Amino acid sequence: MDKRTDMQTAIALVQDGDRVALGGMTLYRRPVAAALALAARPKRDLEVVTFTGGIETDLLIGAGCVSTLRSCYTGLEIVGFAPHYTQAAHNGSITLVEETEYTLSYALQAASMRVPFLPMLGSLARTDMLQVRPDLKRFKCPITAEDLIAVPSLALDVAIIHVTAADSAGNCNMQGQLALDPYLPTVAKLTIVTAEQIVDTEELMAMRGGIQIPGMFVSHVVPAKDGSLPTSCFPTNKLDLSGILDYADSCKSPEAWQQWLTVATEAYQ
Amino acid sequence: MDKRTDMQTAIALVQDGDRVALGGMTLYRRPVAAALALAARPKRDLEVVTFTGGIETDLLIGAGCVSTLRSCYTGLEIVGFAPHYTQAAHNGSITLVEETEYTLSYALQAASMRVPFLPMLGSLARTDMLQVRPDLKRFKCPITAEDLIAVPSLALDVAIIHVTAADSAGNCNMQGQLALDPYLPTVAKLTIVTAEQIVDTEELMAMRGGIQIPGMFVSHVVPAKDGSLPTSCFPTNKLDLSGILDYADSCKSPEAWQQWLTVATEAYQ
Amino acid sequence: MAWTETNFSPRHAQQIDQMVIAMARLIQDGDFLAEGIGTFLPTAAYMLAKHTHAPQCTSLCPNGNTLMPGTRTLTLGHDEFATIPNASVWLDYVQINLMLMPTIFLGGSPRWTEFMRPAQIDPMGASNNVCIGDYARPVVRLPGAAGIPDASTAAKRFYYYTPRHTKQVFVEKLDFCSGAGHPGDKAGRPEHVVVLSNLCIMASGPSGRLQVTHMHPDVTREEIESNTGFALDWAASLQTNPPPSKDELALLNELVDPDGLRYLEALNSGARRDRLRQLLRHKAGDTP
Amino acid sequence: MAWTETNFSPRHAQQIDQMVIAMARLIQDGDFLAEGIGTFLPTAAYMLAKHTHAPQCTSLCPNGNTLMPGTRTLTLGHDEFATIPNASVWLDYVQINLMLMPTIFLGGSPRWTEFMRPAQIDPMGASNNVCIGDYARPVVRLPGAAGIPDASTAAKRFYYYTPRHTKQVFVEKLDFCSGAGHPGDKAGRPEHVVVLSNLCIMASGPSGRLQVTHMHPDVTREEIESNTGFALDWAASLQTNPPPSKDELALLNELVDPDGLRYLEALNSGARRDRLRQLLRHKAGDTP
Repeated sequence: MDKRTDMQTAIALVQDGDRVALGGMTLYRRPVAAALALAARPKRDLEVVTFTGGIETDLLIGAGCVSTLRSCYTGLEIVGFAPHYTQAAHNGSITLVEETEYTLSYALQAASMRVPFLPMLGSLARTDMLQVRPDLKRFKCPITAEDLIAVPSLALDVAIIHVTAADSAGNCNMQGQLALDPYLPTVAKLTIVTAEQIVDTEELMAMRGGIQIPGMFVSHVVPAKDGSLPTSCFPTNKLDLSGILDYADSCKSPEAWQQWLTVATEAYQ
Repeated sequence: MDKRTDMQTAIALVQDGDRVALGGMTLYRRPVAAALALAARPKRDLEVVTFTGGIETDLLIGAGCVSTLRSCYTGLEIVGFAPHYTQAAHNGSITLVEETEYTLSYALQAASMRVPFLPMLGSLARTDMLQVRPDLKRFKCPITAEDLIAVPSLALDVAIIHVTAADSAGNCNMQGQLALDPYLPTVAKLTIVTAEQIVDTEELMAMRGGIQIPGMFVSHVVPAKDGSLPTSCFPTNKLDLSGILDYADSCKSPEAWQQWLTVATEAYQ
Repeated sequence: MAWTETNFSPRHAQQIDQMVIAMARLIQDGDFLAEGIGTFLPTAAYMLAKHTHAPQCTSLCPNGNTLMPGTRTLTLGHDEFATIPNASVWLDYVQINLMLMPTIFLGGSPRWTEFMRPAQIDPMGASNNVCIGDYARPVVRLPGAAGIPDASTAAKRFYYYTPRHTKQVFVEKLDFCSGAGHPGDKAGRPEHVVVLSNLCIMASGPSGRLQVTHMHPDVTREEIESNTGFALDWAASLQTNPPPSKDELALLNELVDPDGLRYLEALNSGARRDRLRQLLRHKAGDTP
Repeated sequence: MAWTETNFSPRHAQQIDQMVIAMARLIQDGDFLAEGIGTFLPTAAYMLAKHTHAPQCTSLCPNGNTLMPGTRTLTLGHDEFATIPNASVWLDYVQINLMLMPTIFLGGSPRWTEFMRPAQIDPMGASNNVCIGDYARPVVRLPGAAGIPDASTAAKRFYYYTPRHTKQVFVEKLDFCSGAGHPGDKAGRPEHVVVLSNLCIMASGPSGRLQVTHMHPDVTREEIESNTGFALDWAASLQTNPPPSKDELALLNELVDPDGLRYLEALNSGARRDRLRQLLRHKAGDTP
């Protein structure tokens, strides 16, 4: 089955209010073109789930698409704070769900297993995390009676992942940083893959790492060369750190930000 | 660090009474040479853990090494029942811990996560499994209040895995059926790898599938060419079904069985 | 190397072919096809379906533990040499049991299709692969239920098969329940469990009890009843299975299973070992 | 492209080198070295240690998420082009967080070594990377604690670093605790938490409170005290850190970090962006 479509058609399937996971990590293999397409419509009231947020998450916040953000880190690495995220948190204009590496990994694994929660060791209570995450519920282990924490399952409406290559059936190759990406399609109702290149299945299987996401879990495949820029997509594109700096600079004034958004959106069309 | 040693030295580290996991699946990539070495000492009172047991498990039962067996299937595929297993169960001379694919996978994953249990959906109670597994404890979900089953964590004393290739640091390549093998070294105090061939790290990384077990979790590497025969080791050895038939035939009389054991043990020395 | 040289009757062989064809016809294009261990019948059916109406199906092969598009010819335990080099994905059993199975069974897409072979089946379609006799001291200890306890309690639709329809298989009461049956008339739906035997096809009826929905050609109601250990219901719309077409038989005999390995499953243990020896000698180049 | 062209003082640069050397000396051969994101200081220390006394260490690189033997030269965000092709294993974060981290942290082997950078540290060595001010309406929202809540509550030994030792970092009371400190005098052990700054090294003392164990050369007690927001304890065996050797500096400047990227971490945000622009222009072939 040929799952190829264009960016507009695929992104139109995302609903306002959806819980949307964005693949990749900080400045690596991020679905930037897809995020710009979400911003252009614009989609509203999204709950963004990202292991670590980078420019793709920050631009969605800047474009007013995000009501809730789940991540354990959102920033631009050595370039500094993610400007819109930082500002929105300060203003109280978005809800932040404070995750840790474990809590988000457990929540997605629970969803993948179709169990309502996974138990975590109770030692996280030595931090303030539980005070801002009342949904992380303390309970007694039914076997050992020790104090544990129940991390609730987190299912997704949409997963959007930029991959190194895909075939028309949705099989995907990703190289390097896999983040939580192999698990997202197993817990999402809709999985949109944007692909640096579309290749034959045999070519895909011969690539280093082979197929990491089976096509049966992918709903739509969007050809999107350079679709992660300015973030990297190994081995095709290196991280464009100047581009990240330009982004950060643009966030200093509303005019510069609107201009950045317009130019970036047009560049992808 | 060079972790290479010979079979006798490695197997001598296994203690009577240990909980020992055997890698591979039914008739594929089984540590037959290592099992024969365990039988030859002989080790006693072992608790054998195997996703599905084949000839390696059956011969250990026949040699009187096993007091408890955990698996969800033990047999010789199309060749038929595993003779010693079937007989020992009939006699009541070994304890069987009835596993399912899920319960054993959950138990090892829990051990790997260092949590005391993982929750499973309560629907398994529609079978008789819980009647013979009182350690699978029913409890209420602390979040949804639904009926769940707590599968206790299962840590190992020893993991023994036959691999396609290893380097001297213990990094391992396995091809094809991985069974539960990548998880065993993470939950075992001692991991013994028997390897079809020992190669350089770079050669290992270039093999299809690359490194599936990082050397840091492996205690000992034993060179063991043909160490899985008569079971297969892709791509080096095909399953020798005649060998499995010979094994099954040998179990029909105590004399034939002792002869099979003697001949097989000598063949590996 | 003809099967006529064994004590296996041509009629039984025909019934096995009928079973394979019936299984294949239950497969829809795009299904996720789970193979068992040494289960030649369903694997033959999967390959036949892929050759005919269901080319887009993906197979999960325990021989190599891989996801496989495409087809292959059945072998005597060497399938991994066909599956591993051509697999799209390699998997381990934590990935399968904690991700793939729940996602497909409970997530609902694609459709999971698997044919499991139990030692006993009861009127509600529950099954036993654990023991005959008392669990603690069994008369016969069976190999074990593997994934049947997990799959049968998660599936919305569940297929069993047995190549020998006897009173020993179809029993009023299981010695041990290791596979859940129809959950009862309110919770379950019709055709929740489907059982294919060498005589007929049965499926959960409105009450949850198995009823015969299809008979194979040349089989009588009396033959089915006298080989079933419980009182059978009969579907109002009882049909006769159409026999294999010439093309289907040609594909089966030429591309999928030229060695007739599917018949091995229908032999008792001694006859099966003899036949295996024969086949192995034949492969090794001796005369059969 | 000399750092003297920035407003970064040569003394601070020397202190950063001292920090890298001190980190490297804390590494034992065979350690499992976890790299952070954009954390040039510890990565430089790991590479230096691998070049010198600890060649058998394995690195976990988030730039590519790989297990890496061997060394590499630091880059401005292109490390994945060095790590991915040379990695021994590719990992995803479920494998890391549900298998690798618990196995190493709680399973106990090999030794996990990681240097984390917090925004605030309290006297017990607890840390904050979540917010300055009230959590609900923070004065400054920080990027987040990533894996520090998980690792700090599992580790038997935990390293922090800060390249700018100030009263804003070392505070009596955290605005939010996202990293656990010493669990108290009974539960914890000495040196449970170790903090490296540009002025000194501190470690959990007998009471659990941080005490200064090592001062960097040319730093005074008064300077440390006046830049720390809580009352400091001083170890009875207070030592001065030996300065980097000529060989260590040569390795650092020639093989590990010829571009001086480690100094970026010590700059404030504006100066860091300016310096990044400078470095990128330089790399692109312009004059600096």
